[in-house]
Amino acid sequence: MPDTHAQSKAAARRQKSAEPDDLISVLGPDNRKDAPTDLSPDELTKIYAMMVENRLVDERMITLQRQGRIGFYIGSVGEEAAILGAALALRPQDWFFPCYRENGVALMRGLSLRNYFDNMVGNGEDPVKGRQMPNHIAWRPANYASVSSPIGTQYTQAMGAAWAAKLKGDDVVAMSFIGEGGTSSNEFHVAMNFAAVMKAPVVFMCRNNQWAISTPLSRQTASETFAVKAMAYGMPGIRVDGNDLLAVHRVAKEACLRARNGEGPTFIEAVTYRVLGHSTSDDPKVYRPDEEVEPWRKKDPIERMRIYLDARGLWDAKQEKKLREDLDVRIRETFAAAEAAQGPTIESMFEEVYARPFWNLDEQRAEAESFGTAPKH
Amino acid sequence: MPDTHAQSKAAARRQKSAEPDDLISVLGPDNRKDAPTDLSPDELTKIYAMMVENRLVDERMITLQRQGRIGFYIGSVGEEAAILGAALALRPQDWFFPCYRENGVALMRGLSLRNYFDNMVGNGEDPVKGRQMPNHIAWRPANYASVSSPIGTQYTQAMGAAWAAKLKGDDVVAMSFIGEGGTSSNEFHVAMNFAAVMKAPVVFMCRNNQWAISTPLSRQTASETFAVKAMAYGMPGIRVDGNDLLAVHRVAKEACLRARNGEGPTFIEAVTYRVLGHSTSDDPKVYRPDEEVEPWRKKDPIERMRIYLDARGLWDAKQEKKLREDLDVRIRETFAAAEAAQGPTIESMFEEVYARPFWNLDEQRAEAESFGTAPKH
Amino acid sequence: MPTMNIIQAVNDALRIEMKRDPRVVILGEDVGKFGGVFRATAGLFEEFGDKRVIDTPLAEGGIIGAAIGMALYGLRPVPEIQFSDFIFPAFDQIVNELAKYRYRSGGQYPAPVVIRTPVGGGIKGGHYHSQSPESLFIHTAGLVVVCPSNPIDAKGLLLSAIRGEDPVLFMEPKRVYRAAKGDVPEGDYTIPIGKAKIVREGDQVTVIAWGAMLHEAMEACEQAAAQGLRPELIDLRTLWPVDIDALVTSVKKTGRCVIVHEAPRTCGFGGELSSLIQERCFVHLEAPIRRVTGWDTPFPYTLENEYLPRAPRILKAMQETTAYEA
Amino acid sequence: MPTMNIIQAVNDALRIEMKRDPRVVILGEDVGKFGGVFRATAGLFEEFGDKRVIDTPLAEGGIIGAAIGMALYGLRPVPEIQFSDFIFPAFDQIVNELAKYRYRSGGQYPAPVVIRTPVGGGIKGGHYHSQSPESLFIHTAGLVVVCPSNPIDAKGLLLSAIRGEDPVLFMEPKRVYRAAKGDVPEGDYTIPIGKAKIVREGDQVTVIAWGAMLHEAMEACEQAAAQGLRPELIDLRTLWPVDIDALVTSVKKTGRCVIVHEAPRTCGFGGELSSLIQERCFVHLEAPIRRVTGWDTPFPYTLENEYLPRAPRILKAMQETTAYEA
Ligand SMILES: Cc1ncc(C[n+]2csc(CCOP(=O)(O)OP(=O)(O)O)c2C)c(N)n1
Ligand SMILES: Cc1ncc(C[n+]2csc(CCOP(=O)(O)OP(=O)(O)O)c2C)c(N)n1
Ligand SMILES: [Mg+2]
Ligand SMILES: [Mg+2]
Repeated sequence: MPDTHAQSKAAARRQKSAEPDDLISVLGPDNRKDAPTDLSPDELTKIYAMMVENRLVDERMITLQRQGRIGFYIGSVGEEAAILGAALALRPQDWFFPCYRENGVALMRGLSLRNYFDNMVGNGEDPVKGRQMPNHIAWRPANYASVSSPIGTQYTQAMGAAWAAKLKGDDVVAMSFIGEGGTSSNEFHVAMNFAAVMKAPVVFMCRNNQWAISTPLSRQTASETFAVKAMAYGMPGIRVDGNDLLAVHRVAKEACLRARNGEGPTFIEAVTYRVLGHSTSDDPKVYRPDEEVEPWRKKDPIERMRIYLDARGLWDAKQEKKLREDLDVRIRETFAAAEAAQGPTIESMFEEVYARPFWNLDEQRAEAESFGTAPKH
Repeated sequence: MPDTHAQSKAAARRQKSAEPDDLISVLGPDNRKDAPTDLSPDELTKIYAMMVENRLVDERMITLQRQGRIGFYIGSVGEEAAILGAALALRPQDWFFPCYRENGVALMRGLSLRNYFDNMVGNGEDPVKGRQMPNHIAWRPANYASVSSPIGTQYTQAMGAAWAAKLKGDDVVAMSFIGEGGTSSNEFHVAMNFAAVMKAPVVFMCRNNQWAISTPLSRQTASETFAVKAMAYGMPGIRVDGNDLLAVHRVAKEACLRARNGEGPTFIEAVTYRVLGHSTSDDPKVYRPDEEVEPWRKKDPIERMRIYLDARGLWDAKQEKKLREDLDVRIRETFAAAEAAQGPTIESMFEEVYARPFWNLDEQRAEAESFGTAPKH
Repeated sequence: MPTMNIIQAVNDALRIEMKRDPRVVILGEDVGKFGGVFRATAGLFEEFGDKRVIDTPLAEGGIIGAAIGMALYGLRPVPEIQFSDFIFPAFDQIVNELAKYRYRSGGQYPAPVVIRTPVGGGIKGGHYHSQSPESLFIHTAGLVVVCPSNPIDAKGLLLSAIRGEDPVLFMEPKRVYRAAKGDVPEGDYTIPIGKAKIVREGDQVTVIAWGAMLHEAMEACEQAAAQGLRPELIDLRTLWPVDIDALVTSVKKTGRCVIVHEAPRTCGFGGELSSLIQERCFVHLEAPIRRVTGWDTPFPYTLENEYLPRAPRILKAMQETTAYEA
Repeated sequence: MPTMNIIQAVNDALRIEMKRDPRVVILGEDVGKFGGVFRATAGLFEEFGDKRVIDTPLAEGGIIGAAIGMALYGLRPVPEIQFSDFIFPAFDQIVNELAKYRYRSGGQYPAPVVIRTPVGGGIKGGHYHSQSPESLFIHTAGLVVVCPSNPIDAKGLLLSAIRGEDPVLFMEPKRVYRAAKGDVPEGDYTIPIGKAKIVREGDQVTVIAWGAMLHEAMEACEQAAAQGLRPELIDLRTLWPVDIDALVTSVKKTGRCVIVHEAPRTCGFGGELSSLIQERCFVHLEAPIRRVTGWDTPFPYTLENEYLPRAPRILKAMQETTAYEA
């Protein structure tokens, strides 16, 4: 009793199914100067500078963590193109639901470096008031949602926000990030499925950096790619060279357009690599050979952009030097100021649990204040 | 920077990808007598009788529920081929993790009708001791796991049991059932994914009966079929006519063989239809037109098997009459006996929470016993 | 004033608020055309359309995760979880996300989501259609937990909840969904979150209950009164923030206290209430505070009436507590 | 006897039991080659191979759901949840499935799964690497909950847990993972589930604690003793079933009690302990039972030392409790 309706639909799907497994590249292996892009020279140098800023901030924070001046750091070294290239496709009114490596997007969307560092030290001027670990920021003026550690929850919330925008008739897209490890989570599944059923205007980005702490991607899925997972949800799945900013930007922009046109969600696997440890708490030497890392250092996304910009005559060694020097100074000075700021008050610990503290919190605040600040252990 | 390895794999996948969307049928629309099967005439009449028993039990229980003699019932009317045809592929050592419509499998694997009815009335002889609702049975002698209401949990547990069998080197397969609504659950995703990564010998059956209470399948997925979801996990996905016992049996048997050959899990979508309400608590008239149901009544899986057996000369009207009469008597008499049995003791309420009751349960049992049996409200 | 049961009162509150506030949306399994398995959303789909009364795929984590995103964006989602027994696939989104969103974002992102869900036993539902998980949510800083016992409170509290700024778990006592009737004021009114109600005044023993068990406690109080006892019965209505003043005032007056709930005793809300009262009324207590609760077992099917803290058990605890002499 | 910290003791127990019982398998995120993010399973992958020490995909529900299936089949799975803050995606499998499996199957299917997970704050982990969720699991009938404070108990209790017939939540106090050292007996020994330990004898006030807070309580007791107080300090070790006899005996002797835990106060285990003791020791109580706990807020980052119930707070509560006169 063949169901011919489903079969013809299926045939149509199979014709399209070239998509999920192709690796889309724009810069190509040689970072050729004629790589097509609709980014203007000005936009190109700006996003390049943003990538460099992101990298220098990461490097500095890792050093400071080693010195015990911040408690923890998780960065995006080597994944800047996958992150910033995608977010570059967003407009101010769009929403961004980060995983924990996308702090560069907050900076790109207007969070001040000072506030970013306030979060690193957890002082009283931290936008999240010293309540969360470093890298767990929220920044409402940029529709940058709150970072939380539990893997994948942001995907589902992004779907909800996008769906809300659609229900309200707003021209707004939501974008969210997840790691390839996160595709194994509950949240990945329900977010993708709801979004597809509801045709929510959301762009689901997946940084396939090939490792989830010590777990290789072969322990996350038996499918050949992550992009193919989109087919389970009846959603386009795209696989892109995640170290190629132009390619990531292109596919993200196309996905945003689909979302805005009422065509619903897109899933994008950006193939990249986590060249450092998972975070400052991790030592990757224990579980992966250095030889695996080496080739990826050569594919550094910043280096690839620099070669491209250089070839196009948009960037030179002098600009590079100045950019790095300026950033270095700015990062050092700004961090020093953040470090010098006062910590959060004990009172602040009891605020915003609810809109107004309940009686138990009032009682407890009084008790806590009577002990003052605790000696550090 | 195309990843040629992934691409060639992908090409191979696409060649195979005819599979998930084809609707496999054996009996065909005319239930032709030359439909191929490796079931012997004896096996065929036995499984047919089992289907009829399942149907008559369901019908009787629904009547008894209306009379207030049992508290609740959820049956499998119209889905008997999808359920029994698949379970027929199992051997005694294999494990079965039911959803809540597969009670026929417990009967087929040796649960006595009496014990089944003990569970319906929740008496003291109920294998689950009156602790769970009707249709929520467990039957260890047949490796029939415990039915629980939360959707999908059985899939993950089936994966775990199958994986355990593999780790121990046992020649054992686990089979589990889920509804098409259940494919939206967390559990579906993690079960499918773990099973594929670990190559667990498990057969994942999905009864696509097109409704989840009042929710149509279009609200569960935007994919064209459920079978296609297997691709997300790198697992074979099969779509079969769920009202065709021979077809369901064939694909389930093939899946069992794959599992036993170390080839890992298979996902099978059995396309069928829920011709009645969700359960005795439901009234489908509120949300679906009767016209949708009518055509499916004509595809009744029992009727189709009867026509086939008849055509092959394996069954006739006399046998049919006798089977139904015998069953009717057996069902009535057995139920009467179950109904007459004593209820569970108050003491039994406190047992088996742990291997041995803790002090709090001993105290509470004494207190509960001091009040005796409560008047019914 | 029309006579309504709790389902009708909930339905009425939802309709009023959806008319008043275009940001309110309902989402959940079978809440649309079907109007919910208990019919609490009946008619709303027809009235407000499929953009505001939305059937979702079968995934509670998706329902709550989506509701969080909607609330961040500025809507007022009122998701329904079909039975509270099925809330656990959404537990992470509720406990780690929803409850902490305002706090963890430094106050930038409130997440006012009101989760409606039927709770409790007594309908022959067995393990998975009978649980009372309140204490898990009361333990979670950031959540408000409400459980009305009658239609008047149900309507007024639900309107307060949806208009509030905090996430709320709104527990509906399904055993008395239809049985608890009352004359419900028409139109708009609210009942404040955080205020208990003295249902019966007395001075010999304070009885604390809520939801379906309020009715068992009421029955026990009537029987006790017939025997000459003078119990004071408090309906908590809001479980968290609990109306601590009402409790302390009453127990200081009576010196004795019996707490009733359906959930298993150990680490149930009764333990918290008992401790709060003991800490504040120590010198006034003339007898140990007693808890009359569900037993520490999974919720059973056949013996549910032996499991639930029905009137005879409450009455006996009241008698023993009032008779207690140190 | 070798000196070990808690991580080493846990590792030792796992190795001993894996050698003794081929049914024991370990599964979780990063437990294999890496040996776990806290290195508790270090070396086991090398020793027992990838069929018994298994890295899983990133899904806690899958880890626990698989472990249940394995246990039903006859294995003895010891899954690790990387941080207890991440246990909630598995909450449904733990609370609705694992805890109820024996009961709901009429005793046919025990499910002896031992879930190991680091708990508690004090390591600068913020909301999501610091929580103490014990009361949620103690409330769930069917689970055993254990939390050792030192390596000797950790090893002996873990061996008991894995050999037992019940599902166990084995909480490891990560703040003292390395700091709590002791001379751990070599080879096989067990410490019984359900038995508390009197860490310090006294007759003026009973102090109850466990896990990392036992060490704060110990410090407070030493300071109190220096001031001439005679506290009795009890390390619960097993949270459920709690050693009720030990508690009642002690409080009947001292007449006063201070309970310490990290989790938020409201509906924390302290409330249950306070109620249990009050119910049983009413006439012996000379002062209100006090709770010194984490505040009713999400766990904060910068101010974690102000959040945790450190020694000064415990000391003050002891002083006030002993000084109390009705
Ligand atoms: C629910 C949950 N489980 C476990 C963790 C611990 N954890 C933090 S990051 C991580 C690996 C994530 O890998 P992936 O998703 O690939 O992201 P990546 O770090 O590579 O960017 C794990 C297991 C967590 N944060 N949340
Ligand atoms: C986690 C969970 N959520 C909700 C429910 C309530 N519920 C019971 S059956 C059902 C529909 C299931 O539909 P489907 O999976 O298609 O199975 P079918 O009943 O059609 O066989 C729902 C929503 C449940 N049992 N478990
Ligand atoms: Mg990764
Ligand atoms: Mg269905």
